[in-house]
Amino acid sequence: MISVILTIFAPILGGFVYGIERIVRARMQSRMGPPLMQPFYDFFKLMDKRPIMIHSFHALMGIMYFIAEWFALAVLLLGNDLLIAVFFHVIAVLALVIGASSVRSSYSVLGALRELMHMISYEPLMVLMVVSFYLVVGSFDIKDVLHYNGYPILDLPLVFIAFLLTIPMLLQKSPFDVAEAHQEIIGGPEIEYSGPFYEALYTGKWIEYIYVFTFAFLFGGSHYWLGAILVIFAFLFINLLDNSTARLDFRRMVKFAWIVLIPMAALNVILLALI
Amino acid sequence: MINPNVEIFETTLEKVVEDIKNWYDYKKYHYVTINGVDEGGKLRIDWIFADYNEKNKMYVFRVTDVSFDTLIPSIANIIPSAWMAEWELRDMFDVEVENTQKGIFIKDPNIVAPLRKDK
Amino acid sequence: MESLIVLSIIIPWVFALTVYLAKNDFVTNSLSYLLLPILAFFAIELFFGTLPVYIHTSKILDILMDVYDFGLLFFFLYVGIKYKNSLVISLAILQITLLIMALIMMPHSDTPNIFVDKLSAFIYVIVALVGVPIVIYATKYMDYNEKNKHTFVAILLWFLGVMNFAVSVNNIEWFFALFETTTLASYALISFRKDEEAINNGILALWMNQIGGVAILIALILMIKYNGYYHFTDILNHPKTVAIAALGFLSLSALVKGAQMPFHKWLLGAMVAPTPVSAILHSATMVKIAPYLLLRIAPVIKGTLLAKLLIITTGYVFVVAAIIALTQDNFKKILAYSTISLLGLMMLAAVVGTPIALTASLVLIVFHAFAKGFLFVEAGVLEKAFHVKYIKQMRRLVERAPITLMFIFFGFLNMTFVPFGTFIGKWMMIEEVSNFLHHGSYIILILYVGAGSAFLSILYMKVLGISVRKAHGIERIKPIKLPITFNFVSVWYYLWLLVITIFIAPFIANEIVPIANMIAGNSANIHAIGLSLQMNHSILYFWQILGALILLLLIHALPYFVKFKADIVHPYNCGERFPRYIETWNFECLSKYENYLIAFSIALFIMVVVLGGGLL
Amino acid sequence: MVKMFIESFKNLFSKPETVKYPFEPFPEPEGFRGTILYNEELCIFCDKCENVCPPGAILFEIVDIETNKREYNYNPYLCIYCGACVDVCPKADEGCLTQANTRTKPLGEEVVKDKKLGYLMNRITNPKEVEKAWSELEIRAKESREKYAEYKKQQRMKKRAQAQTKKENS
Amino acid sequence: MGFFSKFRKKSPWILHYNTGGCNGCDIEILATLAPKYDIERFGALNRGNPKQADILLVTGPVTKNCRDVLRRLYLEMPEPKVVVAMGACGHGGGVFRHLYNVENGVDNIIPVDVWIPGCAPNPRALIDGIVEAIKIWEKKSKDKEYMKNHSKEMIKNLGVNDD
Amino acid sequence: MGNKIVVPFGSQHIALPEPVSFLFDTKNEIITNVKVDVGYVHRGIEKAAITKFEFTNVSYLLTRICGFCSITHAGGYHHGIEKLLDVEAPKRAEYIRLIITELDRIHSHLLANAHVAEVAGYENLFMQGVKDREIVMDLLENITGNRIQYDIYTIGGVRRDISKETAEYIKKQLLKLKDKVLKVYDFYDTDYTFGLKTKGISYISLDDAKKYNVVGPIARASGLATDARAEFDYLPYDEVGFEIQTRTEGDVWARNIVRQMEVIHSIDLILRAIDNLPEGDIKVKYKGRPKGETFVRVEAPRGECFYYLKGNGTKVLERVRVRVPTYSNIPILKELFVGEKYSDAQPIVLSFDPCMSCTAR
Ligand code: SF4
Ligand code: SF4
Ligand code: SF4
Ligand code: SF4
Ligand code: SF4
Ligand code: SF4
Ligand code: SF4
Ligand code: SF4
Repeated sequence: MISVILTIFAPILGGFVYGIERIVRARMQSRMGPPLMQPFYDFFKLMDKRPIMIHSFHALMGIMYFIAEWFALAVLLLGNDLLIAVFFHVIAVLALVIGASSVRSSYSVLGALRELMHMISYEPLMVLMVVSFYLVVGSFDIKDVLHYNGYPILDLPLVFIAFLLTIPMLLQKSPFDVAEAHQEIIGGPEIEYSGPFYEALYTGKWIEYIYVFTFAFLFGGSHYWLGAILVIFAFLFINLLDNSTARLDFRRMVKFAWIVLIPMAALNVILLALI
Repeated sequence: MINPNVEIFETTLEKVVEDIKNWYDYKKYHYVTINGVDEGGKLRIDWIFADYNEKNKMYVFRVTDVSFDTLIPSIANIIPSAWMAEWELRDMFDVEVENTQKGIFIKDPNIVAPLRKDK
Repeated sequence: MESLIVLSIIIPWVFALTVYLAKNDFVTNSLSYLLLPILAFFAIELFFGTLPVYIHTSKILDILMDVYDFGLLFFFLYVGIKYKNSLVISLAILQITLLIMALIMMPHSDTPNIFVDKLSAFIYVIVALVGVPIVIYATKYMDYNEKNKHTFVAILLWFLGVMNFAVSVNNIEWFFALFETTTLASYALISFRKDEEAINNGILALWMNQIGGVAILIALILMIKYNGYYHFTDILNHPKTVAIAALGFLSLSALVKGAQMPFHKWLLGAMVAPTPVSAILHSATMVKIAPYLLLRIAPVIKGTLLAKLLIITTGYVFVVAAIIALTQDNFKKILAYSTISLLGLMMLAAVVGTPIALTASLVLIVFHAFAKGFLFVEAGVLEKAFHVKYIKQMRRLVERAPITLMFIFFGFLNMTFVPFGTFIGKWMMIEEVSNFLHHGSYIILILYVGAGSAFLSILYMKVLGISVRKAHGIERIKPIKLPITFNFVSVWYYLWLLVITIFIAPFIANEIVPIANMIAGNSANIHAIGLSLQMNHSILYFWQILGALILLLLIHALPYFVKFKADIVHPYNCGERFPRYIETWNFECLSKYENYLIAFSIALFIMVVVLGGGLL
Repeated sequence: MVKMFIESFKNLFSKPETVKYPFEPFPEPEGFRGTILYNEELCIFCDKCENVCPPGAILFEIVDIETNKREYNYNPYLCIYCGACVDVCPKADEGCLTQANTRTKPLGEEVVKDKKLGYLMNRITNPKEVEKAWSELEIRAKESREKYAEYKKQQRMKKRAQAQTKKENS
Repeated sequence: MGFFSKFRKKSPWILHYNTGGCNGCDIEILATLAPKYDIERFGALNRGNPKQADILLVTGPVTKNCRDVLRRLYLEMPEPKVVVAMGACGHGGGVFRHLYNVENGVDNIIPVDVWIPGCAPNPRALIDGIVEAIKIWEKKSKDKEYMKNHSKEMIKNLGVNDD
Repeated sequence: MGNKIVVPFGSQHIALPEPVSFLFDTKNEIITNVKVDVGYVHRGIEKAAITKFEFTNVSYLLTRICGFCSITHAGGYHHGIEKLLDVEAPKRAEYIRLIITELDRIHSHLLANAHVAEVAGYENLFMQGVKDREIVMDLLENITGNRIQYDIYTIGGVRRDISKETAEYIKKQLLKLKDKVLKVYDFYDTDYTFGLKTKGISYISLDDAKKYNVVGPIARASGLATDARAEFDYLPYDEVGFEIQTRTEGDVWARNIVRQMEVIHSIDLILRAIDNLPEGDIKVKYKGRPKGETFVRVEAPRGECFYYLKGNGTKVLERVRVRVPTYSNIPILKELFVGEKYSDAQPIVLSFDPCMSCTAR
């Protein structure tokens, strides 16, 4: 029941998360920052903009991204297999990438290509993470994970750290905000969207917050307080990281993911499996 | 009050590149810019240099009485950064300079040689 | 039943002969169309019929087979001499020697030589449903400035028969003969255009495949020497005693035939031939022999050191081929590399050998066959109707060839995305392998699958990205009319893929799983609950399948129908009117490592040979 | 990275540096170079301010040629607030031309009216017309000046003629 | 639409373009992003992308070389939008009035809604200007005084066939 | 082969507050070729300075060549015109000029550095950098009445004096600023990710710097000790003990560090200048019209700024020539991109802190 509600209201919740994030970020930069409801103000404003577009294909892909993102979240929360949810996320990426590539704008295309580099960095790690959950819990079922009596975080500390460092890739945060890279490619895949179509992308990102933090929550097992702490910790950590790093090149990102994160997670899994 | 110590080498358009080439040592001198002055129907061109080591010291290679339809030689192969000033010279005075094109600053075809007094 | 089997093999040959002799467009076209229902009927009849079927053949056939073998090998020798290729010559001589040795050593056996079980019937079905449309397609394809259409179609038809035959034999010596026949066929097809490049690539295919032949012969000799039997059924019936080394060499031949690195070059070489060749080599036939062979012997090699070696090798190929594909810019080459990659995955799954893994392998075979056939057909359409060969020429394809692009899009979706079969295969693999993680080193398998599928996804997205780029709304698109044949074949594949995907749960649970169960000897825990697919305790709900399917259908097809009412503006270009020149990345730096990657694969291969052979 | 990490964390819990303007007033500092204010009564119409003004944001239009009545016009949106006019005004000390230390409001929905801003600003109601009106005024002012010069010349001629005739008469 | 318009004033996104001013104004825009004046308090973001911007913040007198770029950016912005000309330059060209390569102010190229006086206007002035712009923006969206046939206009005005 | 993507950067781009356009040909995001257009800001100031404006108020125009270093242009012009008119500004005026000039340099450098951080994707470093800069801006606004266009120079002196209290206030604020700047300096110096993004990028060797006549912090970051403050006598820098700050790395990072070092040095200079602020007038009267020609070099935040003035005894000058630092840095900037990644192009451009407004005038 909770998961149904969570799924339905994910955009709203995500909006709040994003709103909090903007305030937190501003505070970290010694600024006052926008009001909490700012994402929703943006949302309503975009709603009321006169739509313009490059072509329908492109505009449609923006909307598909939103739907796919939401659907991926639904699969995560309502389905029973974490692994499938990971793969459903790829559909959202597909819509984003295809949409971004469909316009003749070098920024958009570069953004799309960089988005692919993101995917190559986080996708194997997500699979590994899910598998490590399986090792601990003995099931791919999200409900089983949530009813697991132990503390997955204690079994999977390295996986958690690796995941923590993957979040910036998923959520486009510094140091791995290469696909969005505002100062380079001005938002990358989202650059050519406007008005209601941009809105779809903007909101899709909020859902992605929920999607990602759900995984962080799972590390708490059946101890929901622990899950909540982990989520808050992850949230603060990635924001601090966001504010204390420069954007790295996508090559560095891929290398980092493959040389540091994946072996780290794999090591954890191997240790876990052997013991 | 400032007190620039300017050494002026008068030369001619044919000889100027040769002169600069013989004199210029990029380790010692510092190319500043090329400057054109419209002296009533005739152009005066200064190639201006400064010294890294000596205070207030400047050097000027000066060619006077250049008519607006002569080709002005380029020093860009001696001083690679000189092309900007040469291109600008062309835009501003509408004179021909070796290896340059119009349009670095002035793209509107209606504006011609703003720094010439006769136009 | 027996007659069905014989007919399935003979009819394509008869048709081939007719086509070759008649050299008449009408005959060629109608026969190829006619073959589709016939073979499909036979295959499906067989598949649902009572299996397995054993056919005892007369001694004469055995002798004929031997004669044929020698004829074939001498033909290879002849080819080697003709083109002055010492490799071909020496390999042919080696094969002849080994064959003679084998024949001398060969004891008598009462085991029937022809043996058709569900696995064979399964390949029959694929040959019929995927292979025959390619022949149909070829009849039209060859009309576009190509020579010797009828000969070509005849070879293709003959080849289908060979393929059916190859998966029905039980005798490994026969299998060798058919294996080499497919080698011959690939040589003939690849060098079909008879220009220098074609011949070079044909020769390449020849000698590489000959290595596979040598491996089979060695396996045969070993098996005769140590076990005294040389039939697949015998191997399966004596799983404990069989010489692992023999199986090792059999697997090696599978690696060669499956174009696993370092033997991938021959499959790439197939590109120079007319596109139906690639289609048929990659999708329906030839390369499928490789996973077929491994599936045959899967129960015996399961869990051995050999299996682990093969897992490492094939998994490596799965990832590396996908990486190398990223650096390619020839569309067919990209498809070829992705075939190599996915073949790696199929074999990997086959080698793991649990019922679920076998199911995964079979699912991958089906979907790969359909999707790759589809993609190559479209690649040929692109080449012939739109003159597109390189992905950089695919720029703005959506404006010129929207429908073809839609098909390509769908093909690509099938190759990696949820809920299509390829995804299901990977999913099953990961979940299954997770059970073995207690053996530690299997973690590499998870990484292989995770990484490989990510690389493949970005490969497809990259290619799609460049072809969907366009400047206008769809309303300005004027599609070029395509021949009916092309459309028929495309729609054929499209619908099959669509239908199977919607009913994927019952399809897998009711059709594929029994095969896997049959091979493995115990049953896979896969069920269909309504249209949802349950595996162990995980469920892929129908709403998920349907949702993903709808999403993807919308993504790839809807853009042609949706037209938003909104103002059109130009893309942002910093406010300037700079020329737009946008292609894509070619991951150049990766190609620097290509040689290292391949070198490593050679090392792995040698490891398989040495360790696998060392198990004697 | 680590230092910034800690710094960010500290910042999170310390007071932001942001001022609350416009919700709280933020007066311009002493000596801020703001709007130029004009007092017609004190002006001696020496035109120095007009001549020195770099963008030409002060214009005197001669509305009555005969009496040489001049109207001071000032465009605060064109003004660059350099203060040169005040520096040059002979009557600045008395307050004829002063530079306030307040800013002019942005020109958006309405035009700010203030007698001290000169005539033009008080005549215009539609903010969108300011720029056009100013351009027209520029031309008018120039013309009026020419006319005035012409008028003066004629006057002089007349005077000279009168003097001539007077001389002749006498 | 009334419901949505209410929130409009809380989320003005800015596109900034310098059309050849002296940078002074641009520095002040950066200063407004800085912690002391933090324009994000109003929900304003510097988007750098005309398609997602609501306020076009133009500085400088519009040189002839920048003219077409400015026009293109304006047309790429979706309605409703407002244009703010910042600094003396933006109004009649400021100190650069009547120079030969200058178009004498933004209003000669695209319709301006708010002019911010000053050279350079300080961040407070800029904030005032933005607040003013938001008011006009709201009014505009209520009046629906959009340009009809946006795309046709665009082609016409720019003669765009930019391939 | 088929992998070229042409990426425009400018003239409108979020990382570029000024119109300048670069057109990069990239392969896999590696730049293979670049086209630069620097002419967007051309307004025709040199022409206006010799037609529309008299020599008394032309400086209001010239300072608006650039908002960053309005004071430099005022300096370049006034030192020259004073030479032509043969007036000497009083010592106190010279010191006040120096103080404002250095304050201006501080704000410019802080912003330039912060901007590099911003385009490197390091938003917080940008914020920390510009946060402190507000202190200087407030000082400038207090002293001169405007944050950007100080208009403090006048022929023969300065227009406003610095009172005792203001001097004290400046001192207090600068001491406060120094601590903060040192902290930010530390970030630039030691931050790991920032180093990844800037170290070794767009390396200029000392030899190249000399060959291309690079000026300013860019040259000093390559170890070329050139600084008009030391090479030309225009303000009493010797008296306050000026020293050239150099680094030898020659990359984006070194340029930032040089600027940060100069900021600290400038703070010291101002503190010393305030301590030694001579008493006396701030302005002298002048007579006559400018006649003759003169050459002036002054140090703008971005490097040496050159002025050539020629008067002919009338109210309007005959030639005003401005050669600004960016103008002489563009040629090498153009050469630096090839082989770098597109994602580093923004830090490279902004590490030059290019001012098109003065380059094109
Ligand atoms: S070197 Fe880097 S950019 Fe070039 S192909 Fe390789 S990964 Fe891509
Ligand atoms: S300064 Fe004297 S002469 Fe000049 S306008 Fe004023 S009153 Fe007349
Ligand atoms: S302050 Fe300057 S610009 Fe403004 S009116 Fe006075 S002289 Fe003109
Ligand atoms: S300078 Fe002063 S007195 Fe003279 S006209 Fe201007 S305001 Fe009047
Ligand atoms: S208004 Fe002034 S400060 Fe602003 S750009 Fe123009 S000249 Fe510069
Ligand atoms: S320039 Fe515009 S209208 Fe012309 S073909 Fe390209 S997108 Fe179409
Ligand atoms: S001068 Fe430098 S810091 Fe200023 S806006 Fe231009 S590029 Fe940015
Ligand atoms: S480079 Fe030019 S415009 Fe920029 S600050 Fe220096 S002098 Fe001013």
